[in-house]
Amino acid sequence: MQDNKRAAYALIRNVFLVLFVVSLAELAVAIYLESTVLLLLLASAKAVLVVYYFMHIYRLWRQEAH
Amino acid sequence: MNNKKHLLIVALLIIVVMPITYVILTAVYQLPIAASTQADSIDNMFTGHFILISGLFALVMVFMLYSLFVFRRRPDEEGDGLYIHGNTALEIFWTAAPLVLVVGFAIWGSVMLVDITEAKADEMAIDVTARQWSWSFAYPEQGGYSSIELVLPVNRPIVLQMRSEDVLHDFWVPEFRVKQDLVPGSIEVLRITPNVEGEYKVRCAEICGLNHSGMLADVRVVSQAEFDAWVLEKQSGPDPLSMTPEERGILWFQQFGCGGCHSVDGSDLVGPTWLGLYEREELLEDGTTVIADDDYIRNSILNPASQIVAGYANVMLQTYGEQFAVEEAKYNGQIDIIEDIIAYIKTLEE
Amino acid sequence: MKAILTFTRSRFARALVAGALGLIVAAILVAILNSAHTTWVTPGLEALGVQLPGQLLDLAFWAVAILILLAIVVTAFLSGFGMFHSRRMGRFWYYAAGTALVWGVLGQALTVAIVLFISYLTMGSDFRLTDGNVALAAIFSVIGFLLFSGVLTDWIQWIFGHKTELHHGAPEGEPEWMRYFSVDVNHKVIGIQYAVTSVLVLLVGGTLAIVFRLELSAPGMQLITENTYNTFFSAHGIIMIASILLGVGAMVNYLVPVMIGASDMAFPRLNAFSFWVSIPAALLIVSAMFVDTGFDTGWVGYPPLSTVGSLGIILFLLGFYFNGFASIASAINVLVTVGVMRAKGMALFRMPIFVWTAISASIIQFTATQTVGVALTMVVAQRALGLGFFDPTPVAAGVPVGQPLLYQQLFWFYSHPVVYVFVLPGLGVISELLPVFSRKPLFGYKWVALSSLGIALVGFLVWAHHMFVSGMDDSLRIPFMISTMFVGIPTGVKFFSWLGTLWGGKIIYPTPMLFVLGAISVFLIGGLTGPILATVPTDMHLHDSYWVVGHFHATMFGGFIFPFFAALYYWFPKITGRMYNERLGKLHFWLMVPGFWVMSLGQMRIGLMGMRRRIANYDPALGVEGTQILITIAALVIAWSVLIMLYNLVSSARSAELAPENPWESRSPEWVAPTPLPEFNFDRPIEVVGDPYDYGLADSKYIQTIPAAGD
Amino acid sequence: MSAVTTHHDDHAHDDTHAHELPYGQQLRANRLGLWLFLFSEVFLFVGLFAARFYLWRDASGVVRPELDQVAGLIATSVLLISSYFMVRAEVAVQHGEQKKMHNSLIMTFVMGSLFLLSVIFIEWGVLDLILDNMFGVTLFAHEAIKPGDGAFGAVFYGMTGMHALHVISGLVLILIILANGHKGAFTEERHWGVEACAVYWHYVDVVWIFFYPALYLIGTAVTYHT
Repeated sequence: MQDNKRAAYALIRNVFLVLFVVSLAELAVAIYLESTVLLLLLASAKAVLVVYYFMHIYRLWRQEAH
Repeated sequence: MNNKKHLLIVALLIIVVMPITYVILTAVYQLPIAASTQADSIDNMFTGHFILISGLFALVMVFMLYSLFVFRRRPDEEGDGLYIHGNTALEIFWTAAPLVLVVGFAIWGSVMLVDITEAKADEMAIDVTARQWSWSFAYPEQGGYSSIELVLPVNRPIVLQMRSEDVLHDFWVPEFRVKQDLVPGSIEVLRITPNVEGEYKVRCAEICGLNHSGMLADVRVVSQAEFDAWVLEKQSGPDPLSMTPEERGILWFQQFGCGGCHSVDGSDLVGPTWLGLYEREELLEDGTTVIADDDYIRNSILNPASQIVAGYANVMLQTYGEQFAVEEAKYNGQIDIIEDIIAYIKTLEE
Repeated sequence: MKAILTFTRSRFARALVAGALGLIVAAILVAILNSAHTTWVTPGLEALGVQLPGQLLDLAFWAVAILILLAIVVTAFLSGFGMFHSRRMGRFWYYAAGTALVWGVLGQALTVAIVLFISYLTMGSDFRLTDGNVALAAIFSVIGFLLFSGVLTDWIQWIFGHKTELHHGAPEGEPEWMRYFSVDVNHKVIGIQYAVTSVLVLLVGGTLAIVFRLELSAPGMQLITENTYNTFFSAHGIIMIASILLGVGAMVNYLVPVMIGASDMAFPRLNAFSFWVSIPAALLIVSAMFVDTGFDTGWVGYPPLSTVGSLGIILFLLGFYFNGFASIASAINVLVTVGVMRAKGMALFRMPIFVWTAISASIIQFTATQTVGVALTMVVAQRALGLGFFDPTPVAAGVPVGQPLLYQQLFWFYSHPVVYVFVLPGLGVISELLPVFSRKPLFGYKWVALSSLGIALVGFLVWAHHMFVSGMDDSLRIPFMISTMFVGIPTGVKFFSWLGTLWGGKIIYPTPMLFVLGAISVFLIGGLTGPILATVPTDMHLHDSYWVVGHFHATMFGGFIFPFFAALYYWFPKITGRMYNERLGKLHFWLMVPGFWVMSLGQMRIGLMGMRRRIANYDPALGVEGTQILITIAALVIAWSVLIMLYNLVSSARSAELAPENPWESRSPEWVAPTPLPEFNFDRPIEVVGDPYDYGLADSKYIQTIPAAGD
Repeated sequence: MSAVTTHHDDHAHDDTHAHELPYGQQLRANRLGLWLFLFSEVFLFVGLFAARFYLWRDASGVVRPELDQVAGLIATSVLLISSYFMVRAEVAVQHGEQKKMHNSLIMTFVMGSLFLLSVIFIEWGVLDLILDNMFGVTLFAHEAIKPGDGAFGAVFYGMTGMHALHVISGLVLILIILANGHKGAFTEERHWGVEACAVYWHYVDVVWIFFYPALYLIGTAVTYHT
């Protein structure tokens, strides 16, 4: 249980860090590459991370046994 | 009777009913005369569609009415109908057959669209301007003069370059079949090759406010010779600079479409009539009265919302000041359009 | 918060509301009297040679008027306390003062007054109605309605951490019928509320149509001014759309839960919200006709016309916008209900076919509605906040300008698919009723079910066919022409499946079946006149002409009005327990079908000849006068037939003979359940053990009750 | 005809057997409903997003106004951090750590408010306006866009405004959750309120994830002065 909890906190922290790094990367892409497609791809990647790890979309098709 | 016999009867009935439907349909659905080459090709397509409509209409209605009659429950009957759940082959067939039909029509439509909208070699450009609620037409290739009627030489490809001063309008001459919206802020293009001489009307087909239904303009398709004569007459007309202010007033009245809202014969349109306007006492919406002098008329043109005459809506375009400035610039400021208009109004005494 | 809630339920509050209601009624009465006084009484007396001093007459008039006003207000106020509860008039005031409708309207009026008063405080003597304060008043007025009507009460309680029970039955101490005037969570009550409101709104829209149809029976302006004409046709459009959405809501709400064997919708409170938010929205739309110079943009509200015109346009835009709330909330509710509340064994392909159309319509509603919301918001934002989304005037070098066509793209992304929201449930009713009256299984159930989804999905890809001549990018015309033509394929599947269902049946023809057949014939006209609009070259002639009006009315009547009427007749015995009058029903049908055919074909005919849509006055040179008169007569016949239906339904509901439990011998769950339906639809949970339309298969069953554990 | 055993006399409205759905079923319904609502809102934001690409273009292609990149990055980071605290609150309530949930929610609220302030004061130039009027100081490199600045102003205020409205409603939700959480309304097993609020908040973040590049990064920057 305790490990479980620690893992949960660690997971969200790591996801957050990745999101932060990607955001900075976006700025770099905008300045140096000026690629619309790449920027939209990066944004989509961020969105997928948030939707999966923060919003837990998988709960939609999981039966909760509360 | 078995199923096969029923189907045979239905098939025969459909074959009989289809042409009858077509005859009735074309009696109800009549197009105005076709007066452009575009109209000629589009009318072919209309015929194609009418055949499609009567065919499918007859098919479904005959099937339905036949079933309703033959498969009705008789008073002495009990129980339910045949236990048929469906037929996959049939379903696939009536999904695929219409597919072929609609794709066919779509291809036909695409080819024709390209054909009727493509630029022609010797086309003549005409500038069309629309505003609430009037049209004006300018002929850049004939010296740029403007006209409130659209005069076209027969059999000459025309390209209309159209712009709107205020809201959306739509250029439609039913006899030419084609239509096109005019969008403020951009130039819209419509191609027409008139091929039948005659008199028609441009009808604004996009709701554009109060007097939308009255937004018409005359169209005349004439022979090349008549057109040339008309052009010559227009071209040899006096230069605005050499006209009297009153004459110029009439010119501006037409060019800027004042007649879309103001009559000069005393009849009541969207705005007050100009007949006897000068020095008339006008009751305003706020209850005060004002004498229609030079200042009042000038202000009413430049700031139409500021002094509304009682009984009329606040609908006048706010941009006449800018439009006039553009026109006045052509004459290096030697002309004041509003003064000319006032001069014209002064002549309109009751 | 609690204190306020207790207050609103007190007799004193009721008396206040009754008094306010009395004031409104009295004011209307006095206004009518005053106009009679100035237009008839005084001139009448003068004509008779009676010379009364004008002042004396005025004084007498106002003395009487004030007395009437006071009497009504005082009676109403005292009735609120229950003082004249036994008298008929007293009962009227008493019960009216307790209804959510009256509370809501008062709340709406009060909020408008507050917003305008605040605006008056800030603007001082310069006070006038502006884009800004009208928009704010409209937005807050909807919130005012919702707060006062009590539809938000439970949710407000939740915010403060209180738990609330779902209340079933009439409000405490009120008779059973008061449920229908109150915020109620039962899907059947809400369904009936929707249905009645829909018919009432339909009458408003229809009346407008009759007025301008009469105007059009001759060229020139006879009855009304051009501005009134423009306002009327614009209002007719949006009011009919509101009515149809309410009608769809009625059918979906009443039928879907019971058809899938559920006890209610998944979110009963949200369901009530969906209905009640459409009332203030409808009121905004109606009031748009009277503010400033009404609204003359048509229901499409294209900028720039809608960004410069009368203030009424703002009310129309916001009324439209709030109707979207109802659409979205109710569509989500339907999808979730079907998603999680189906009875045991109710597999997707075993649901009654109507449910499939309800899902397809909901998929469109809960997504596309948002984009029209964006478009409407943008117009209001341009008017009230100066955001130039659609303003093509250049501002500075390098700065792109607004684009009027942006509105059309966003608008039609909703407004094209939404016509499938209107027609899909109607087509569902056709597919649902045909097997019952042909006594045969629905031909190709899966194909019919999937064709609904197909229509919904293809519907998302065709919006720009409304813009073929709008000046959009030329390269878009051909792809949209092709995609539009594809709509014909799933629609064709439906037609052929209906024919397959009829073939070999034992068909009977009570009124609902007649309306179903009428619907097929009318929808056939609507469908067949579509491809000609979808191919760009022919559309260049027909666009914005009366052909479109004819085509559209044929699809709406065939796809919604006829099936809706069929549904009203068909489920009438279920709802009321009584049978409608069959002879009047058939009379209705035989007036309406030819009436509609003449109207629709006539409209298409004059469209081909060059009659533009949305014009108050037309050119006699077009040669359409004779047809116009025919169309007007046909419209009057239709209107008359609808009144016959209303009389039939109302009088039958009051006093007709009791209907059998299952007069149509249907297999559908709602007919197998008792009449009237129990509060939670089924006394015991049901399970599905067969296919829905196995008419003609001996000893087959669709549903059965799950025995209780103790049995 | 199939028959259901019915009790024709027993339709009284006081029978209560189907009153409330079982918690598990209600939770599924709630989740599905919330996600459908969010999916519906996607069309609202896609509408605005599409409008941006429709309007922000000139002959050379996609353009954007020259904006202050520091301000954009700050706003983006602040919202991202708020999202982190929100998910932390949810993990906390799942593990019964009420205190931690409470604190995380407060942090989310603070970060969300900061984002809102940065939108109003920096992006919308209210701070500039105040500083300029009161002290004659200009802090930011680029003058803020004004609502009347053609398509730039319209789309910029339309997108940030609509997003800000959602942020505000998210903040109100957080306050409600905080108040009810304080009263002990949420347990390890039953905390739908927290979950709904969190999902909504992250959704608002996802919207910004797309709006940020659309407003600040994509296209050729146009410098202009009106």
